Amino acid sequence: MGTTTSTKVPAGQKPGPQVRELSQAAVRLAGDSGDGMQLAGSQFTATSAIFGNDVATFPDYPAEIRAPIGTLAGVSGFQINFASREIHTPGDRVDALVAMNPAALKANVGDLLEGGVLVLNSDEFTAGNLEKAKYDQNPLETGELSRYHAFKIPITQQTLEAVKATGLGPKDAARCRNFYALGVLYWLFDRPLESTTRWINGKFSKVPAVAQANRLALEAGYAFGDTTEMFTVRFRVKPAQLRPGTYRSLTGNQAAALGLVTAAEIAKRPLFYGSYPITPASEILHELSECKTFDVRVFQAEDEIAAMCAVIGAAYAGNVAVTGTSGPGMALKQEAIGLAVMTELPCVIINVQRGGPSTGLPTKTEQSDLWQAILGRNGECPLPVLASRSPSDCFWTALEATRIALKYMTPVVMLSDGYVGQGSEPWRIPDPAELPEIKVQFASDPKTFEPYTRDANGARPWAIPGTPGLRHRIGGLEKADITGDVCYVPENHQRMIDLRAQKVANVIHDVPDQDVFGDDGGPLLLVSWGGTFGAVRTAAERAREAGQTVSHIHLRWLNPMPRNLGDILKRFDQLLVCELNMGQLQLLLRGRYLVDTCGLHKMQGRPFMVSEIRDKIDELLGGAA
Amino acid sequence: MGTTTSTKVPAGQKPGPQVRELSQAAVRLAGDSGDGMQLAGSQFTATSAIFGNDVATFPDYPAEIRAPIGTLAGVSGFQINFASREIHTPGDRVDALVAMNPAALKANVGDLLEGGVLVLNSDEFTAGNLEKAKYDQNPLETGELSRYHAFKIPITQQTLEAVKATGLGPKDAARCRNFYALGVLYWLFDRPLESTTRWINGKFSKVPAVAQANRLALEAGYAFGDTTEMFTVRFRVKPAQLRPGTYRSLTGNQAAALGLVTAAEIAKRPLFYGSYPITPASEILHELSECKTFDVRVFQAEDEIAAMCAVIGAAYAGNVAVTGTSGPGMALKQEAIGLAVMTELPCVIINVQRGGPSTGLPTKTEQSDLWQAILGRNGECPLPVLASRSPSDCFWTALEATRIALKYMTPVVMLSDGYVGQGSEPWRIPDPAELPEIKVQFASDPKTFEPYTRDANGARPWAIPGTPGLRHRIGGLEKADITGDVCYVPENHQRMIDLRAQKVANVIHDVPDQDVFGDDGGPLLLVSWGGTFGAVRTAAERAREAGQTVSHIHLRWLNPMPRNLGDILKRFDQLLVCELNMGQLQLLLRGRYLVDTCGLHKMQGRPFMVSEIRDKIDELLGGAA
Amino acid sequence: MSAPLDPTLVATPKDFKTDQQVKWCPGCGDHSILVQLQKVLAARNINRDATVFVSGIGCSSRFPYYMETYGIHSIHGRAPAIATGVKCANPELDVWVVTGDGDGLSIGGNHFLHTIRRNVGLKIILFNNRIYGLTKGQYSPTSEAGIRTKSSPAGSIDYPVHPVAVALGAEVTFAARAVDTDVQQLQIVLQRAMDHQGTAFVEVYQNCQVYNADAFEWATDRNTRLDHLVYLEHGKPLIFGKNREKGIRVNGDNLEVVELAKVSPDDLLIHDERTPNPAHAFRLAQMHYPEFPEPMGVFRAVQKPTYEELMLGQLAAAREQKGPGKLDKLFTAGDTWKVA
Amino acid sequence: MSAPLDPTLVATPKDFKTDQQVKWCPGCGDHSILVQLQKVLAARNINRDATVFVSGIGCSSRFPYYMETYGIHSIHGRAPAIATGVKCANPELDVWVVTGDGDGLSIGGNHFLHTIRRNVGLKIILFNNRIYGLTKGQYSPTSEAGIRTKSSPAGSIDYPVHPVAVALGAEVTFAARAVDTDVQQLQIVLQRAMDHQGTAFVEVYQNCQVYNADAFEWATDRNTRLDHLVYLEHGKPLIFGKNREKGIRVNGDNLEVVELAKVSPDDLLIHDERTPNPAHAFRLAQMHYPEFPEPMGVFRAVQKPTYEELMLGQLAAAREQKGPGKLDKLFTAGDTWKVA
Ligand SMILES: Cc1ncc(C[n+]2csc(CCOP(=O)(O)OP(=O)(O)O)c2C)c(N)n1
Ligand SMILES: Cc1ncc(C[n+]2csc(CCOP(=O)(O)OP(=O)(O)O)c2C)c(N)n1
Ligand code: SF4
Ligand code: SF4
Ligand SMILES: [Mg+2]
Ligand SMILES: [Mg+2]
Repeated sequence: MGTTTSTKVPAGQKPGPQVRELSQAAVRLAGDSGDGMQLAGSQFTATSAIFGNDVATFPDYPAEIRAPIGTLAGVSGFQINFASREIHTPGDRVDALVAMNPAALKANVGDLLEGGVLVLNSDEFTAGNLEKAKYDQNPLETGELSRYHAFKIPITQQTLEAVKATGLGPKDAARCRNFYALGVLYWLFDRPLESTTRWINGKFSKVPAVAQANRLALEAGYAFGDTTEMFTVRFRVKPAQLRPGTYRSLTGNQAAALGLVTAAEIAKRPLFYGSYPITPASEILHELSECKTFDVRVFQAEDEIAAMCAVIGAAYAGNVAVTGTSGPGMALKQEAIGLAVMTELPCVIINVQRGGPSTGLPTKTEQSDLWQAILGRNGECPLPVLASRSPSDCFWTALEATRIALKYMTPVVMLSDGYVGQGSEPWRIPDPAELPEIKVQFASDPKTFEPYTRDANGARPWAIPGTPGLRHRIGGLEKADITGDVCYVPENHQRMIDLRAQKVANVIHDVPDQDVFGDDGGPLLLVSWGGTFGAVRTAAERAREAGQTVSHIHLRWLNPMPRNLGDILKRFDQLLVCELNMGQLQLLLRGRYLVDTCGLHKMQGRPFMVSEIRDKIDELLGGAA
Repeated sequence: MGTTTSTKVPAGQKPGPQVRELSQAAVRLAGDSGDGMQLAGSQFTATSAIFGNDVATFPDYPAEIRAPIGTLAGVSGFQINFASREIHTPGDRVDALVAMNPAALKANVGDLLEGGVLVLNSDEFTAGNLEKAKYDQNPLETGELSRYHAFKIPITQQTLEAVKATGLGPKDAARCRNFYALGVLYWLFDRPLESTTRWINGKFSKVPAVAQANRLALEAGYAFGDTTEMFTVRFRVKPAQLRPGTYRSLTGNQAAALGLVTAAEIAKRPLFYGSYPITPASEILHELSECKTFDVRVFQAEDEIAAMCAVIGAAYAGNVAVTGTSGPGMALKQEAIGLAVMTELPCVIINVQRGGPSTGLPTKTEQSDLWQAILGRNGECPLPVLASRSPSDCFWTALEATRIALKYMTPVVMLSDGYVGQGSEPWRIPDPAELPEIKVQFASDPKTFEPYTRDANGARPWAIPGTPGLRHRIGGLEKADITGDVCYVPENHQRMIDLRAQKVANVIHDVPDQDVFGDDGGPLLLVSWGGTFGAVRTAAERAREAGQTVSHIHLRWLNPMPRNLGDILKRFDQLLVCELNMGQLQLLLRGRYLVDTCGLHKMQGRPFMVSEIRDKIDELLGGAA
Repeated sequence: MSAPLDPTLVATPKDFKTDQQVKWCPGCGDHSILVQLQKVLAARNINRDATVFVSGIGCSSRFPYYMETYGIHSIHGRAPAIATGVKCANPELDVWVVTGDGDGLSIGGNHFLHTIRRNVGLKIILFNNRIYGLTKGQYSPTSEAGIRTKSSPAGSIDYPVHPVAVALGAEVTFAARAVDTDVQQLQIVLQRAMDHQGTAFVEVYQNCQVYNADAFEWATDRNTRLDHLVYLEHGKPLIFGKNREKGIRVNGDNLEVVELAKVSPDDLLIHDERTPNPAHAFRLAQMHYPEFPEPMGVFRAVQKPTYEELMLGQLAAAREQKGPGKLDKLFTAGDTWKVA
Repeated sequence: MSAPLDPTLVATPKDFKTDQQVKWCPGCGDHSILVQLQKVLAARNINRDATVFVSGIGCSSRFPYYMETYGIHSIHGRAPAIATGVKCANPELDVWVVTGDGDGLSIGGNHFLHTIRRNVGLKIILFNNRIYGLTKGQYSPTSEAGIRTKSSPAGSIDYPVHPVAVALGAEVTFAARAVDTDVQQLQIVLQRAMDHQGTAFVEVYQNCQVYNADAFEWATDRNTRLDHLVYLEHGKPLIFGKNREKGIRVNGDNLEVVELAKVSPDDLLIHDERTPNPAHAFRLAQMHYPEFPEPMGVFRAVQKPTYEELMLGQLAAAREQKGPGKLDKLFTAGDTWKVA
């Protein structure tokens, strides 16, 4: 239950529930896929965010569209971590769990902290549902939940009762039970109802009965907490000291889409997004398809290869050209990415990584495409690669990837992952002034134009069809330096290989020096990249709070790597590289900097828990300090 | 001119040309694409091989099917190195050059050793041809060839003259001029005419006039040497001490094809070869298409993806399943290779590497697909990778790749390259007794069968459709240990990732310990892999002959690497990794063994020259010893 | 067709069910296709051990998990290529491909085309729900123009392809169509596909209850479907309507719907599934609702040698002519020389 | 169609030649196609600066190097996809795709299909030499069955596809065919393709002198070609033969060759390139030598909105309705809250 900071019983009041103040709490809503848990979770998130907490979430739903009702395979969960301080993860284990049926209980109770609050929909603990959840005995009766504060509430019955007045049929009425459960949670964590009420009114404005029913359910749940004697404790998590500004909540994929639109707007060019649907990247496609008032040209291609190729064509013709995909699709794009490298056209390839190999665990997260991003093409085929570290960071990463692509005339790979792409967090809406400059300068002078000359960055000119007098032809065969003609001259090949490598190396001028969290040197440095930022940083913070001498660096740039990285690595006795793969960054760091490393790997389709990292820190530092 | 070992003037003979004995000589035939240089070169090779020399060759022809006649782009060359000792490369520079036209001269004369023999077809040094070759002045007249022993012979005229008796028209008659040139070379290097005469008779048995003309031209060329006073020196290269046996000459691609047929025969299973044509791998497809008396099922697929997928299907159904391609095709196959890894089906993927990135230099050689072979797929997707070191070694490598695939139930990548695949060398035809055992054991017992159990090697059972009672389903989603059912359980994913990795690591039991050429430790170790063996080994040999303390290891296995490799690397002060890329093996060695390395890289579409490696050795050892 | 293991045993549909929980949504048309195919295989007493189901990726592509045969749930779009490998490796096997409109016609369109033109002996069942189900509702290559989906909020700007027409463009030797809910006709079509030598292509109009529930209402609604569909019968005129009161007539180069009352039955288009020219079937494939009733049943069924037959035929012929291959002969082919 | 830069200047074919040496073999049909296209573009005074040629890989795909326009010599099979990107990024450009039978129909078959069905405004010229030229002579998807090549020494076991039929299967809005040596007809067809809005597909029978020199002798031999080809003219009956003495008649569901002397011209099949139903053109595409004369000219030419037009149309409509997009509005869409 986070750090319990204070306990106070308001003076001069009937001995109601105790209110415990927390700096941070994590709750999880779990139920059947059809139970509306994702929706309830989003509402809790929004309410907490508007309330002023820092929040981080983790939605986790089944691979099947509609897994059979009541089964373990069909359980859908949504976890929210909210705090009065800055947080980076949705939390390892939860302080409160809502389980809408036996399957949800079984699948999730292991993550509930001892002594945590467990809200159960007792109506659903029927013989049939228990069997589907593979319970031999009813856990409500065996005593196995005694470690928790378990509250058995007939949520379905109570909901039906509450919404009677609306005249809704029992099926529709029962659908409101997620709002009842949410109401209970709101009471427990002392959250205001306004935001959700407003949302309900807006969403169901055309079906007032449904709006009313959901409102009534929500209020009934809240009232249940208020009136029942069941609960002996309530929790309060104060607003956090966040950076002032206007916030909204968005997923990493939404943020990436916003970042792309923003980049194209700043560059004053149309955005071309060519993509083929694939979990967990499709949301970017969906988001951009909605942006029709901007000049956003969305091409749903026949496959990933076509998407990448169309991007090359669009880049040649002067658009800000981007494709998005996930692991298997990335593999398919590689040959065409090679063409983008050879033709030196600016484009961005987003890979929202998922569990592999092959189809793997398509709805789960992983960081196992680092090698294929940097090294996975035929020939010497270098390109810049960077990774986003959190949902809102996807906005900035997409913007930066685009800026670099345009500045250096190169394809750029942006790595995201299922956890970052589908997770959500508050995003501080940037001032226009904070946005970087992106200037596009097309070649225009026929007198001086040659397609493969280079500017100070090593970039060749961007000469788009339609420009008078700049007719030229590019392609995948090796090009002659300067003229770009097809060229088989041996020395030219070496030269062009070097020039292309140098250009990517030049991106170092746009890679900020690596900052170190903690001491500049010492016994142990944690190294991470991408979506594991939150867990690793939190582990580092906690370890330091606990007096351990641990530092942390988180890489945004994987290729090229920050200039000072080698020096930093060499200042530590031990390097712990934490990644959701079997050591991909590790190989690169060892190979580039000849530093010994050890790795913390996890291949479970799930992000790190802070505790896992802390355990490893303890191990390496010889027990807790 | 190799090492001139002796010079003798036969006693009591009219002062004819001096005969110089050499331990090794290199010649190059160069002409227009239509001049039949590849053919003449092959004949010289065969004759020298049958004569008993060790030989190595390097064909080099234009990317265009028919580049315009007489141009530089149209020059086709064939280089033969032959020796009375063991040799590993076609030679850096040549002792003799035949140039059939000005373009051939211009493109090749730079590689002729000073004082080397230059045979020129003076008939072709017309104004038009000089212009096409971009000669301002006629080099036969400027004196610029004075560094060589240049012999201007009107080869076209002489050929027409020689074949007059056959009644062939002038066009057909002139076609024989490659045999005239070959005759001159045969005289110069004292080669017997029998083998080529026999070949001509066989080849043109149905057109006796052509056969006669070619014979006459060959003999006329030889006689020209005998009778003219032009040549003052002749060369003799004695037979080498080769391992006893029956030999034939073959290219690396032919050898690979033979190796695959052999593997399938030994395994007593049909061979399925699915491929899409691509330079320089197509020859494997062509060769296997000819093997119709064996059970060799060749599928020319619509693309590389289909080829790889058909291979997966064929492997599932119990064939020895193989695909072959080159760089861009390899990139396309990666997603499907991931499926082969996940389904743990045995198959071999041959990548005959060529110049990249993208289409690159398609007819040229390179070693730049090592990364994509080992690391270029989505997810953690390990598989064994090995590389052939010479044309004839492709036979053994293909055999070994197949054996490992079947033993460990895994896809295996065999790396070859354009140089190895298209180059030829003598192949000692193996005794059947020398061939490895390959036993295929299909699962058959329904009582004990589970698709994802493992044997001592970590391999799962091969249960082919048609087997009574072993019905099971495989696929690209993560599988449950033992049962192979689809499984999203987090811990299972980690376990399967580990099991797959362990299986590939187990291949170490079939990887022989690395042998070191030279001393076991010391100031400098050369490290190479794949087709650069010959040049690097020759450089090491020469350096050692010259008293330098240099050792050499050549890696056949790139994944896993030999058990003792790390120890070996650590016993040397300096490691020079020689590869036709920008440091791909280097990164892996550094990353795995934390050893500092320096690299010798060459990206020119051409193999290393021995001298380039020796120069680097000198540099690292601080000058020649 | 492979023989059952023990011909005295008669299989039941249950024999073709696996122990895996079927995970499609309630109301999904995939359930029906699964059940009908299990019935058809059982009725024919097919040897489960010599049957392979290969699929790609999509909701429909989970099919192999539910068939008690051999099977591969492969990668997106590649099932026909994988199945080609299976069939070439062992032509004795019955090989079925199960694919979706996205899997088979979007990413997998090329393998579909080439498998068909080679006439590989596969049965390809395309579950056409006109949507990407598994990825949660983007438009597919068969989606109606203008459809609003997650990736086409303003309406799709792609024109749809018509799978049977595409297959005929590649000169498929067997093409048929059925609707998921019309179980009897579906069974007939699956049976016919099962019996065909060479590539048998079956398009099934399949309901995606979650993302495209209305797509085939016109073809499934009890009250109106008979006015919207025409059942093809070889050698018979094209007649349809609730009371079989309408027919299809050739008018010049075009087809038209006529009232039987007003024309002689001799004027109606006669279906000929066996005509070598695919143009007849192609014309039928151009009949689209609502202008025309859509043809159901077998569009085309012609014979020509299969790919695997020709492949193995060449090997047999070579062995016949030159004797079986021997390694030592292969090794010593061409010029050899001896070193002592 | 884009306007010439300076309308007072009249372009000549030379204006469309680059300084690159043309590297096709002597006798290769590619030369002729290049020259004819340069003539056609010059005659129409096309703006070279607003023209893009995109090709894949193959002998034919070297084409862009020889065209004094913008160009991309891309990767194998992907030209239509790349060209789609070019056209969507700037619909003002004239975008041509040059591809081979291997490039366009083997590895690239799927992009071909989807580009066509979307009706992207591209002109696709397929150089069909029925062989893989650049890789030195393997059979291609259009090679005759039984052809002996490097990869089919015992004869190819693949049945060929017919490109026009495949294109019609995907409902191409413009399809035409020409022979490389018939320069006049080739020019006409290229001109018509140039003028078409939407995907214009042209198949050119192209001689590969080195690896498949006999493939089209029947269509090019001066003495016999007129007996083997029939030139399509909109609204005209199909008449052919050296003396225009033969015609094509519809007989029931099939076509047949008839002697004009023996039938009335009214009985002949009338060509209608504009009929919306692709079945008419498809039937023509099934006329194969030697049973039939092969149709040359325009099989089909119909209008429907292009992909890029619909794409930009939706953007314009949205902007019309809601005003142009503003970043700050986009940023603050949905629930926001303030932290002070
Ligand atoms: C290479 C690759 N690209 C994309 C995907 C994502 N994907 C999975 S299924 C699917 C489409 C499913 O549609 P369809 O084939 O019509 O099957 P349905 O689910 O409708 O039955 C897509 C795009 C993938 N798995 N692999
Ligand atoms: C991915 C990939 N696969 C294969 C090749 C090799 N390749 C180059 S051109 C070609 C086929 C050429 O045939 P076609 O398209 O008919 O063109 P043509 O040379 O006959 O004009 C092939 C297979 C390649 N370059 N890239
Ligand atoms: S999403 Fe559609 S196609 Fe997929 S299982 Fe559900 S109803 Fe069937
Ligand atoms: S190989 Fe054939 S297609 Fe290629 S350039 Fe030569 S003649 Fe033309
Ligand atoms: Mg579908
Ligand atoms: Mg071709």
